[in-house]
Amino acid sequence: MVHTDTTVAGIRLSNPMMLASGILDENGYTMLEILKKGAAAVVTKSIGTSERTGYKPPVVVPIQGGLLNAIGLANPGIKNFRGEMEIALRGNKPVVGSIFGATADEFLQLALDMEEYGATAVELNLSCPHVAGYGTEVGSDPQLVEDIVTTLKSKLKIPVFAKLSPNVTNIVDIANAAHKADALVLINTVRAMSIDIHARKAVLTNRYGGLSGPAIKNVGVRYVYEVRKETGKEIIGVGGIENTNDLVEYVMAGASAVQIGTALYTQGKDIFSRIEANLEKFMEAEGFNRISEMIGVAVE
Amino acid sequence: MVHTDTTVAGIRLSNPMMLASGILDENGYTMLEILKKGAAAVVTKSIGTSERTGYKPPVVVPIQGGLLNAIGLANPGIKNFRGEMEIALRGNKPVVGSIFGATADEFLQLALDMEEYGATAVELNLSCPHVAGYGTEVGSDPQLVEDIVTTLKSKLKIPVFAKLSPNVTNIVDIANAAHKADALVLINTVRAMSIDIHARKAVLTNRYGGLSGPAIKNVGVRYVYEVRKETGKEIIGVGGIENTNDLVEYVMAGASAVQIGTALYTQGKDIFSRIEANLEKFMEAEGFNRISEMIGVAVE
Amino acid sequence: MIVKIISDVERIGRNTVTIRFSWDQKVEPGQFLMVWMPNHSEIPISISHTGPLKGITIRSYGETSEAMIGLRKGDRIFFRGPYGRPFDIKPGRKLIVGGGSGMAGLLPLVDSRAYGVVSARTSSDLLFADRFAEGHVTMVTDDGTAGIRGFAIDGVKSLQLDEFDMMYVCGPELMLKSILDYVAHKSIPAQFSLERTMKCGIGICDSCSIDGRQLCTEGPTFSKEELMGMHEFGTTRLTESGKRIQIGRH
Amino acid sequence: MIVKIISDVERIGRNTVTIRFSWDQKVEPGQFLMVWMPNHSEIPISISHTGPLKGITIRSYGETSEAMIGLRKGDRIFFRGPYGRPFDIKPGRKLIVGGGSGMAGLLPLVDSRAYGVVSARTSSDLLFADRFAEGHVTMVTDDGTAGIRGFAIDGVKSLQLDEFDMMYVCGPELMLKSILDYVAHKSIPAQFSLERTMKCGIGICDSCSIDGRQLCTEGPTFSKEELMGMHEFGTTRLTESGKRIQIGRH
Ligand SMILES: Cc1cc2nc3c(=O)[nH]c(=O)nc-3n(C[C@H](O)[C@H](O)[C@H](O)COP(=O)(O)OP(=O)(O)OC[C@H]3O[C@@H](n4cnc5c(N)ncnc54)[C@H](O)[C@@H]3O)c2cc1C
Ligand SMILES: Cc1cc2nc3c(=O)[nH]c(=O)nc-3n(C[C@H](O)[C@H](O)[C@H](O)COP(=O)(O)OP(=O)(O)OC[C@H]3O[C@@H](n4cnc5c(N)ncnc54)[C@H](O)[C@@H]3O)c2cc1C
Ligand SMILES: Cc1cc2nc3c(=O)[nH]c(=O)nc-3n(C[C@H](O)[C@H](O)[C@H](O)COP(=O)(O)O)c2cc1C
Ligand SMILES: Cc1cc2nc3c(=O)[nH]c(=O)nc-3n(C[C@H](O)[C@H](O)[C@H](O)COP(=O)(O)O)c2cc1C
Ligand code: FES
Ligand code: FES
Repeated sequence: MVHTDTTVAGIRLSNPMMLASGILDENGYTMLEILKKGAAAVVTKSIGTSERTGYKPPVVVPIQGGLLNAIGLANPGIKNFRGEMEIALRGNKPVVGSIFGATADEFLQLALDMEEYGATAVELNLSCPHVAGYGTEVGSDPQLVEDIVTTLKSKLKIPVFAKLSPNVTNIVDIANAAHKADALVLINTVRAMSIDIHARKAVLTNRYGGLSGPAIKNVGVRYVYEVRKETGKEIIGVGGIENTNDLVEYVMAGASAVQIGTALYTQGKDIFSRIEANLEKFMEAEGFNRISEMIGVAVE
Repeated sequence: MVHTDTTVAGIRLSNPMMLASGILDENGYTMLEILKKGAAAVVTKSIGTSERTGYKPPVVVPIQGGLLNAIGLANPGIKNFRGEMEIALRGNKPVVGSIFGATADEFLQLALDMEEYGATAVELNLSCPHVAGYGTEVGSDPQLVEDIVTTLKSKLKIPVFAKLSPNVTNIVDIANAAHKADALVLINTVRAMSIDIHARKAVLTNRYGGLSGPAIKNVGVRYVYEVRKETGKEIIGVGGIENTNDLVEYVMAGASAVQIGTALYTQGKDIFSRIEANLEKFMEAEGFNRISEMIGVAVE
Repeated sequence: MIVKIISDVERIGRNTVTIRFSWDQKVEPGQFLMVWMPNHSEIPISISHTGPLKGITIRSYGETSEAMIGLRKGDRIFFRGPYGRPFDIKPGRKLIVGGGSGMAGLLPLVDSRAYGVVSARTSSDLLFADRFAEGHVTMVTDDGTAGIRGFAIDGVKSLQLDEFDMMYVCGPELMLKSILDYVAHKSIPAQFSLERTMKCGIGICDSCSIDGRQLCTEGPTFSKEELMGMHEFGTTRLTESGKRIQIGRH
Repeated sequence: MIVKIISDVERIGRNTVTIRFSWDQKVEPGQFLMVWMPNHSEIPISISHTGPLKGITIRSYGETSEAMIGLRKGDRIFFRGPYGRPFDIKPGRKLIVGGGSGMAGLLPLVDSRAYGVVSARTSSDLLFADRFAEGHVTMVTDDGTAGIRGFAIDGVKSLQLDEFDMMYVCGPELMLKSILDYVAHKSIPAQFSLERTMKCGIGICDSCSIDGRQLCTEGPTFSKEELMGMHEFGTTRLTESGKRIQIGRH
């Protein structure tokens, strides 16, 4: 018998797929819908201490091989997010609260609020590639990463995921700095840009944005593999997954679970149930009974 | 009248397109053929001090959005390369000698040989993402980059191009370290990996490889833009260019010329003449008379 | 981005213009474009003319729409799309109810037998009332400067609904809500085109969502039955930041 | 990578096997696959059976081909392709000249009227000589253990070439060269399939090139006329490192 359920950082998941942060997860009702459609868990969009409208559109540009985005961490502020959490939690599945901040203290306050709202875990966005002072600027400083993770781990009851950026010279240094996290999430978007040659101008209002989708799949697989091999940590893989084979590739590279974002645009919300069905078939054909038997089998 | 010729680091090019290093440029006759087919210049594959067979195949894997490669710096050694240079130079167009080494001294010896063979310029491969001790390991160390470039600039008569890696946290630091170079070449491949889920194993013998092709185009555009904006240096853009619009996007981001690699596989060798014809049409329609009028127009 | 040269700009009302450009693309009534004004922003705009010579009709409300109505013949227009689920057009007699710039997206539905209820704050804001056949339109203004004084719903209430085979409605959400409440248990089938904050247009940013469905991909048109089950319809929506607010009149 | 289950492995000579697998893909005679043996290497192998039940015929020369001939029914085979320009098959009577494992890629061309010159170092290395109709084959061995003692060219010289409409040749490059030199100014048209170091199979690594053309994409088949203009043919080639060496007998 094939079992597609799995566990990551002690959290039971009915299948290895979560909704990635920032995609269809600012409205509680949408998260609820995604859970109904078959996601095992959702990660909320990244929430900060105060309300931000983000950048003016264009904030998303469809390009060959994926999407480019610079939303600019638009979010209602943690206090205004309680209601959405409540709605999402009606799905009776894990809801992971993604948060971003500039200091360990900010992260701690946000995490405590998320915990109080009922979040199953918090995910630290240490990697948003296009807002000054946040994300990568935090996430590429090993000392700061270590401070944040250590602070949170000492105060929180729920698991802590650290989401890392691919836009660094040495991911293993950062992964080691985050070693106290219950799981690492790899990868956030890859810094990129699109220029409209007729407008003679960058399309995104912020000019720089983050590349997601199939274009970065093999980049994500590489980070998962490398970090799994060098640190042995539990990993949640994300980046360009749009079918069962992509998911399996991440799992064999060392991911215990995965997140899916951009494929919601290209494949629709049925992606979760479709992949789950095909995953069962794949495991059956290949003689795997449990997800755990596949995790990291390609790592050598 | 539209003119598609241009100049980079003082080198006149009949159009803005060069063949990128590592693609169809280890055999002198092939380089000659590429020049005949319309490339304004060729860059040789990266040559080191001694003969290397590189990794065992698979060394190249076609994937969605491009290619993954880990050739492993296979090369005949600089002394054995003289003959190929002689053949390539019969094309009467610029031939840029790409070289890789571990120290400033190694780079210097290689560069002096290239200069003697008649190379129009040397391109320093500071960025190959998959051979220990070379490439990125050299190219992510600003001090070493500065040493190498300074040493070469003091001894060579021909221009020096520094080819940088996108696999770094802060490209501007590295670009500044290479500020004495006559031009910067951006970007080399993005570190990535492909796992065969049936073989349960990385496909490349080296496991890690470099991603090229359309998947990295917007990553390359971003690096060109950022480095142009922050340093003002002359740049040669490379990464995922496969049509006229891609070329123009790089030029508007700040590239004075471009290199094309992977598209030789997807578009064939006629790509150079095809792009040149379309480039003329584009410039005519958009009211540009010279390439120089387009360089960096999107940078703000 | 798609780029086209503007072939014509027609001023059709106070702060309102129709911009025409040829674009060889099949689009259906109810679909929209994400129109980019470089140096300003990118905003959703319905396609008001769906033939080979396409058209969009913009009323200036703020910075970007203001810049857009300043475009001239020969200028370029940048956009992506077409996006959204079109109206499901039912043969027969149409009742078309448009509030404010909401008429823009309904225009392609207007035919010789269609009947219109066209509403606006004031008479100079009434859009496309002249596109209906003689005697086939009821005008409604908040201030009574033309037609019935009141809201769109008052225009609807003045009609014999069983004369129509389908009702198509577009305008502010509270207007839609008042009409839905009125027709909910009547036999006339109805479709509504909604407007909410839109950032991506392709179903990923969640800014336009209503009850888990994205206006930009699963809408903006919804049937009466679909809307009837929605908690958020006419009650709350998210702002650009993602903050939940009560829906008020614009 | 494409993965298929091996349906049969047939031993067909000393260190030589044919591996069969079904693969629903149109392939043409002269094309090849890049076959991957995980933990070993990836090597180019001609398609010896081009019907729905595909086949490849491998002789063990080194590590990877050795591992490949150890594959069994039920094992998996990993490959990419098909690659390469196929033979341009001309109707009429074929003269097929194969040296060593070069016969593998020629096998799909063999029909009842075809005539073969099959050469090898020694009799136990002769491949597919039995596939030609009775009396339609000349065998040649370096050591004289079967047929004519000598090289493939000696077999060719023994024939009346104007009986044939097209000659198809595959084998070591020096053998090809000797045959080209012989037929260069004769009227018989001829095509040659070459073997050089191949790393990528898709025309980018330059390891297989000859006179600026890539064997893997523009070849491996070339016409007589194409080869006649080539400086590198039969003289020099690049090794795996890219070093230029003289072409010798394997
Ligand atoms: C699917 C869809 C289709 C649309 N089609 C059209 C169309 O065909 N023609 C058209 O003119 N507009 C249309 N709109 C509305 C249009 O997108 C907005 O008017 C526009 O985003 C305003 O941008 P701005 O930068 O000019 O104004 P902003 O600076 O964003 O807004 C200025 C002020 O106007 C208010 N406002 C914004 N939109 C409206 C509105 N629709 N009604 C009343 N007040 C408003 C804002 O709340 C704000 O107070 C459509 C919207 C959607 C979602
Ligand atoms: C287009 C093409 C089609 C091919 N088709 C076939 C085929 O259908 N069947 C087949 O068996 N082989 C075929 N080959 C040859 C095959 O690819 C090589 O035999 C193989 O690469 C050897 O790999 P290896 O790792 O086993 O041996 P290696 O370890 O690479 O080589 C071992 C030794 O054998 C020598 N050697 C390698 N190849 C040959 C050769 N072809 N003839 C004589 N000596 C050789 C090498 O120089 C070396 O000394 C083809 C080659 C090409 C380019
Ligand atoms: C529109 C958009 C918004 C995103 N917002 C966030 C965010 O708020 N926080 C975060 O950690 N990641 C964010 N991401 C990154 C995704 O969570 C994910 O890491 C990335 O898109 C790669 O996965 P994908 O290819 O499946 O989309 C966003 C991605 C997109 C496309
Ligand atoms: C097969 C292959 C081999 C390469 N070898 C080299 C090399 O030897 N030296 C180097 O500087 N870059 C090398 N590159 C990188 C290319 O020069 C180029 O920077 C990269 O492929 C991006 O451009 P593209 O997308 O047009 O291919 C290689 C790329 C490929 C695909
Ligand atoms: S506008 Fe982004 S989901 Fe609809
Ligand atoms: S094998 Fe690489 S070019 Fe032919």
